[in-house]
Amino acid sequence: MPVVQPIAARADFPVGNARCVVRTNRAVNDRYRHLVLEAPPALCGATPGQFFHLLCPPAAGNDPFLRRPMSVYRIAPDEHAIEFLYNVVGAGTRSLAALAAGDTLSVMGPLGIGFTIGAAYRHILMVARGVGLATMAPVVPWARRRGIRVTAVLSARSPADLMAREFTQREDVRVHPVFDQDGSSEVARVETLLRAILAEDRPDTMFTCGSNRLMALLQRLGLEYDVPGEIALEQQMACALGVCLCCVRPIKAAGEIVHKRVCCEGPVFDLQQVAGTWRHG
Amino acid sequence: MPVVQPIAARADFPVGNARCVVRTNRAVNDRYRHLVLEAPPALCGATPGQFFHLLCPPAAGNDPFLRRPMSVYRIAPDEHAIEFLYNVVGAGTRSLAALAAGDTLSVMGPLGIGFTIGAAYRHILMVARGVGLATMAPVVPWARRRGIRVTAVLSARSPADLMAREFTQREDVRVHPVFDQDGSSEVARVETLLRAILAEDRPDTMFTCGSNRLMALLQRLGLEYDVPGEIALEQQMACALGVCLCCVRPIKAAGEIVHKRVCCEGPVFDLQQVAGTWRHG
Amino acid sequence: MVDLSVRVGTLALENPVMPASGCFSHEFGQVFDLDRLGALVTKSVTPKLRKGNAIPRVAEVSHGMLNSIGIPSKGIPHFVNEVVPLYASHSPPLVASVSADTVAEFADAAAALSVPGVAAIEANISCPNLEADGHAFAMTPDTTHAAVSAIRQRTSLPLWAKLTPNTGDIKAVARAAETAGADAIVVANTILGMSINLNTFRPTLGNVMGGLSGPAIKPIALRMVFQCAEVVAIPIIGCGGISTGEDVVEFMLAGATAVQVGTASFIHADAMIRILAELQAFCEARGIARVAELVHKARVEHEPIEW
Amino acid sequence: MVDLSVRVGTLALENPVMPASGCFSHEFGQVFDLDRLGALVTKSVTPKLRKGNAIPRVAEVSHGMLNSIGIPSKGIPHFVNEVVPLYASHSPPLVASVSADTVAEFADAAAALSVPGVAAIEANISCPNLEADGHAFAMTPDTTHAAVSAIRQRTSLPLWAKLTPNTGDIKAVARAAETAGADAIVVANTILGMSINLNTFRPTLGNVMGGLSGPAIKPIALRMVFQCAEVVAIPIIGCGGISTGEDVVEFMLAGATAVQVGTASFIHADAMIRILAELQAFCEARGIARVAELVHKARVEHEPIEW
Ligand SMILES: Cc1cc2nc3c(=O)[nH]c(=O)nc-3n(C[C@H](O)[C@H](O)[C@H](O)COP(=O)(O)OP(=O)(O)OC[C@H]3O[C@@H](n4cnc5c(N)ncnc54)[C@H](O)[C@@H]3O)c2cc1C
Ligand SMILES: Cc1cc2nc3c(=O)[nH]c(=O)nc-3n(C[C@H](O)[C@H](O)[C@H](O)COP(=O)(O)OP(=O)(O)OC[C@H]3O[C@@H](n4cnc5c(N)ncnc54)[C@H](O)[C@@H]3O)c2cc1C
Ligand SMILES: Cc1cc2nc3c(=O)[nH]c(=O)nc-3n(C[C@H](O)[C@H](O)[C@H](O)COP(=O)(O)O)c2cc1C
Ligand SMILES: Cc1cc2nc3c(=O)[nH]c(=O)nc-3n(C[C@H](O)[C@H](O)[C@H](O)COP(=O)(O)O)c2cc1C
Ligand code: FES
Ligand code: FES
Repeated sequence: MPVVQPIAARADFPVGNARCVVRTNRAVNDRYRHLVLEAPPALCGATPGQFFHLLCPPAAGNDPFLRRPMSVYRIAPDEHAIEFLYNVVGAGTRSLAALAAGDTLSVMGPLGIGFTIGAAYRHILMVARGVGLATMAPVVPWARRRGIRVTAVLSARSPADLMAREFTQREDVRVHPVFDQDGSSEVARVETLLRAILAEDRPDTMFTCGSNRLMALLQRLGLEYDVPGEIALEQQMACALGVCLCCVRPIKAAGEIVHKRVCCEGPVFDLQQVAGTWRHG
Repeated sequence: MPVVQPIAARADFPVGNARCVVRTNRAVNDRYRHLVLEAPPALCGATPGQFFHLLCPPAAGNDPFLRRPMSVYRIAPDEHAIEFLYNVVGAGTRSLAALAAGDTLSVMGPLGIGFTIGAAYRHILMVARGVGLATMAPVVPWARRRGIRVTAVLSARSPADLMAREFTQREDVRVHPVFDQDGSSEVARVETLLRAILAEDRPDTMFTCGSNRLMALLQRLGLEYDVPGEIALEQQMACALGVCLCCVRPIKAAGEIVHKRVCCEGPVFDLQQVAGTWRHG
Repeated sequence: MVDLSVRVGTLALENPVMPASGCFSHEFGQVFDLDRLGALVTKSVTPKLRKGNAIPRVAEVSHGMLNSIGIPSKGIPHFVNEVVPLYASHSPPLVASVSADTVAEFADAAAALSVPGVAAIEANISCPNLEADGHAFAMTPDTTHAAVSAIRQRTSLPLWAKLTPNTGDIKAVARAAETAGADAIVVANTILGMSINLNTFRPTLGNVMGGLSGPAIKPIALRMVFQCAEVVAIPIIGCGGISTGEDVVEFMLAGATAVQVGTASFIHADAMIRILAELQAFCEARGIARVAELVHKARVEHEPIEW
Repeated sequence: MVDLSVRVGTLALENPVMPASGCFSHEFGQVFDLDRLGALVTKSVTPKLRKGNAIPRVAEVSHGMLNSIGIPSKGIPHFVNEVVPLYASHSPPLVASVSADTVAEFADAAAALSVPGVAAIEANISCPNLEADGHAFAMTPDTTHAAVSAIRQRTSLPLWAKLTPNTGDIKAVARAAETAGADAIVVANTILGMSINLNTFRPTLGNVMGGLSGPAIKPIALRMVFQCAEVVAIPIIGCGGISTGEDVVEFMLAGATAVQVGTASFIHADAMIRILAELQAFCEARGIARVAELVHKARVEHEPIEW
């Protein structure tokens, strides 16, 4: 049985809430880990860009009080699985890192609004850096299954951090890696690269994640080349259901700047509507 | 290696403080469990009636904040072990119950003042009930090794709860079991039994533990037969070192009633000096 | 079967468990059946339009959280026209929480909120984030009396006054609320707290200070309920760190007629449903036929320790 | 090497970590080297002989504990003759904590405690257990001023005033202590709390209510230190829930010059030694040469969120 103690994975409550069993939890590199959970059908229907809210169990001196939002990294309903890719930085992710196969944790989701992948799209340009890669990765198979071309600019500190394989998941994707190490990830050089891509094979949309530098660049290029785009944002959360108003970010809407909730009005927003930059802590 | 991370098991600090590894942790019956820890020499020098202060690790929804005092049940320096017998009742003992071989926990001790076992003693009468049995059990091999006769009245709800084997630890002890089930544990009947023992083979001392009924009875008989006695008390503790003054009990001293600290002026007190009864919570 | 019903003044509740203001909205209907709650309490609304505080608005601490949401508000008409109807099809009474910057605004807002569909007004006279340094009406008996009596004159709905723990004299404040005409008091809101990020040396909250909630504050809230129950005759609604059915029993024994659950619902969205089940199980195991029997039944008569 | 020394008024401390009153006595010398602490602070002593409160005196709660010890005391002469000499061979300055029922008694007691071997007087004007319902001098600025200035007139030793968190206006109380002549304030004592045993329906403490301490109160104590640092110029000694070196850094950033550790020493008797090591490691990792540089360095300038 994949699931113990389903709490509210009932058809009349659209958000699933269940204890899931850890299938595997392996290091991808020095900092990132890949977690695979067995999940009931109610939790397997995520779309790319959606996330789950994980109750990280206390472990080894870490006793995270709040849940942690975590993007679905791989969607595998046929395997009764949901998968995550996470960066071990603080109490929550350290506690996740301590999970062993067979352990259980409480999972709520899928939550939020993911990326828009139009039926008529022919080409998607993705610009990812850091753990945002996990959020964007499920777009790849989703798009490829629909015959959409994917070009990805992956930015990382060094080749060891790139995780291109984790991003492409063996799909046919044109990957342009750029690195801090050799200076190729500098905004000016990424701009040159993006201009070349935009000129050569104009994408229907551009997807990116929460790096302020890359967001500003894409907003500018998007306007210039008239290409729409979407961005996945992060913000500290409590409820993840739209209740507590903790997770707001300033968003332009109808000429005004309003607070929108990342958990239920995002985490994916229109690229041009995101106002201001994000500072954490 | 028996010990990980010794904290302050140094000769110049008389109270040991170490992380100990669980060797075994087995159910004795429905409610009691037997825990064996590997311990460094600094922790192995307990005498009967002393106790250790255990930091019960969070487990399965139990997150005990304070340490729990636990009498040493078996003293086995040759085996580099300290052993406990505990009743699973609340957060602390439930968390202990979840320990598996190889797990570690932080242990401070040995602490407190144990039973007085005079060199000239020939016969000790012990009256135990419930988990107090764990506190008194190490007296048995200690006395037997010194050629002292031991007579024990063990009181329990039913034969299944008696733990006579746990008490005697295969030593040659005259055991009188009495039960609630058949009424033999009623004070009047225990009194008859004790009078018979006192008349037949007058003990040098009587040891008992925290049951108010038995204490009152033994105080009375002790005065009448002029037999001294000692009693192990329990009280909620924080520091267990004499610092916080949480664990006091009223004790008669020099005609006055004063508060004495169970952790360092006890837990074993003169039977006749214990004033008042104990109510818990 | 245990009778879980309780009565908060004239308001009959099917059970004593309801959400705390700011920790509930109709979105929870995605996870559990809202009709199983004793009442539905909405996020405080203010007459002024407000954007709320700077981000980050939440930080986690030992067994609790700090928040500085700051009552973003779309105003009273929006609440009456857009929010109240969301709960029209739900059976539990709807309690509208209101906050304001002045006594007059408080009274006006409460009057405007007294519409069909709203069963009671909860006056949040205690939010620690609104005014400089966390001052609020409920910090002194005088300002409490002023706010509550002004509201009292403008609504005939049951009026609950939500007190702040950030006061030196909760009993005097509770008495002031009762004297001013409150039908019940909610004890209590969050406790002003703070934490600092050791990477940035910045406060973790955009607003620097924020309200502490969750299990960490339970002993403090429980003590305040107990103290208030000694001095007021109106019902008390306990609030602060409640996350189990046993916690509800503890608050009821201390003097609460009903309870509100806040932070626990962020850890388990359906926490209130579990809490209700645990409360029922506790009563069943103890042979308690009516949960209302628990109210104010803590045994404080000292059994003298004989010595 | 990090310079851990700090200066609390005229008193130079080797490092900022010292025990909290009531959470320390020479018995800790069985577990660690007392000379490594910044100062030694003794359990409050009162001029009246006192037996202390009824048992049970301690109960555990979420990430904290409740205590109602109630300051048992063998009087000032016993303290001067029997307790002070216990620390004669120890290098850290000895801080004698004193409490009393009246202003006059406080002043007399402080005078009597000003003997060789005592380096500073800590006036515990905040203990919540002594008077009915937890009232204490430090709950209002007036009574704080009265107690501190009376003591000030009778001792030339450095005088620390220990404040209570059970007040609605910690800043006013802190200012009153400063105006009355305190050389430093200790922020803060325990917060009044309560819990009820669900088997017996009795309060878990013999005294019904008691003081909450431990990690649960850390965000509240930290906030109070931060607030006090905004309004007083005298040094602040932070206290409440400190259990790691990082906690010390947080309190220092908020405005504390030194800190006191209480409950953490009950969980690990040698907690203060570990905390010192962690504090040092933090400074080393950050290239902070003198721990005193951290004091009041929280970055609260708002970096405006651009929108
Ligand atoms: C929609 C969404 C999707 C996310 N997806 C991923 C993912 O796929 N992989 C991954 O590694 N991380 C992801 N994160 C960040 C993740 O939720 C954790 O917050 C982050 O991993 C650090 O948590 P921690 O407990 O280890 O750190 P801590 O320092 O203990 O975190 C302290 C607090 O700050 C919050 N916090 C810390 N960093 C962030 C952040 N970047 N965004 C929001 N809150 C934060 C935590 O949630 C927690 O409440 C996502 C965040 C959001 C909002
Ligand atoms: C000197 C001494 C020796 C002890 N030896 C043993 C032993 O050998 N075996 C054993 O099973 N138990 C023993 N106890 C009791 C033990 O310390 C635990 O308190 C008890 O097992 C219940 O703890 P809990 O966490 O499971 O229960 P909880 O209900 O979670 O305990 C709550 C709080 O009450 C305290 N408490 C509960 N019961 C007692 C008690 N009887 N005495 C003192 N404090 C209590 C706990 O320490 C804790 O702080 C001893 C107590 C003392 C003082
Ligand atoms: C995110 C959040 C938002 C809150 N908003 C409000 C509010 O708008 N009005 C109010 O009266 N209380 C508000 N509160 C306080 C809660 O209603 C409650 O009093 C407090 O959180 C203590 O209960 P708890 O420990 O169960 O959360 C809020 C609390 C939180 C955590
Ligand atoms: C058991 C105990 C006894 C205490 N006794 C005193 C005391 O006598 N005088 C005093 O000023 N504070 C006393 N306190 C309060 C502590 O000094 C400290 O202010 C409080 O516990 C908060 O710090 P902590 O969270 O580190 O424990 C006592 C605290 C505890 C837990
Ligand atoms: S996290 Fe609560 S509204 Fe988004
Ligand atoms: S437990 Fe602290 S003095 Fe005994």
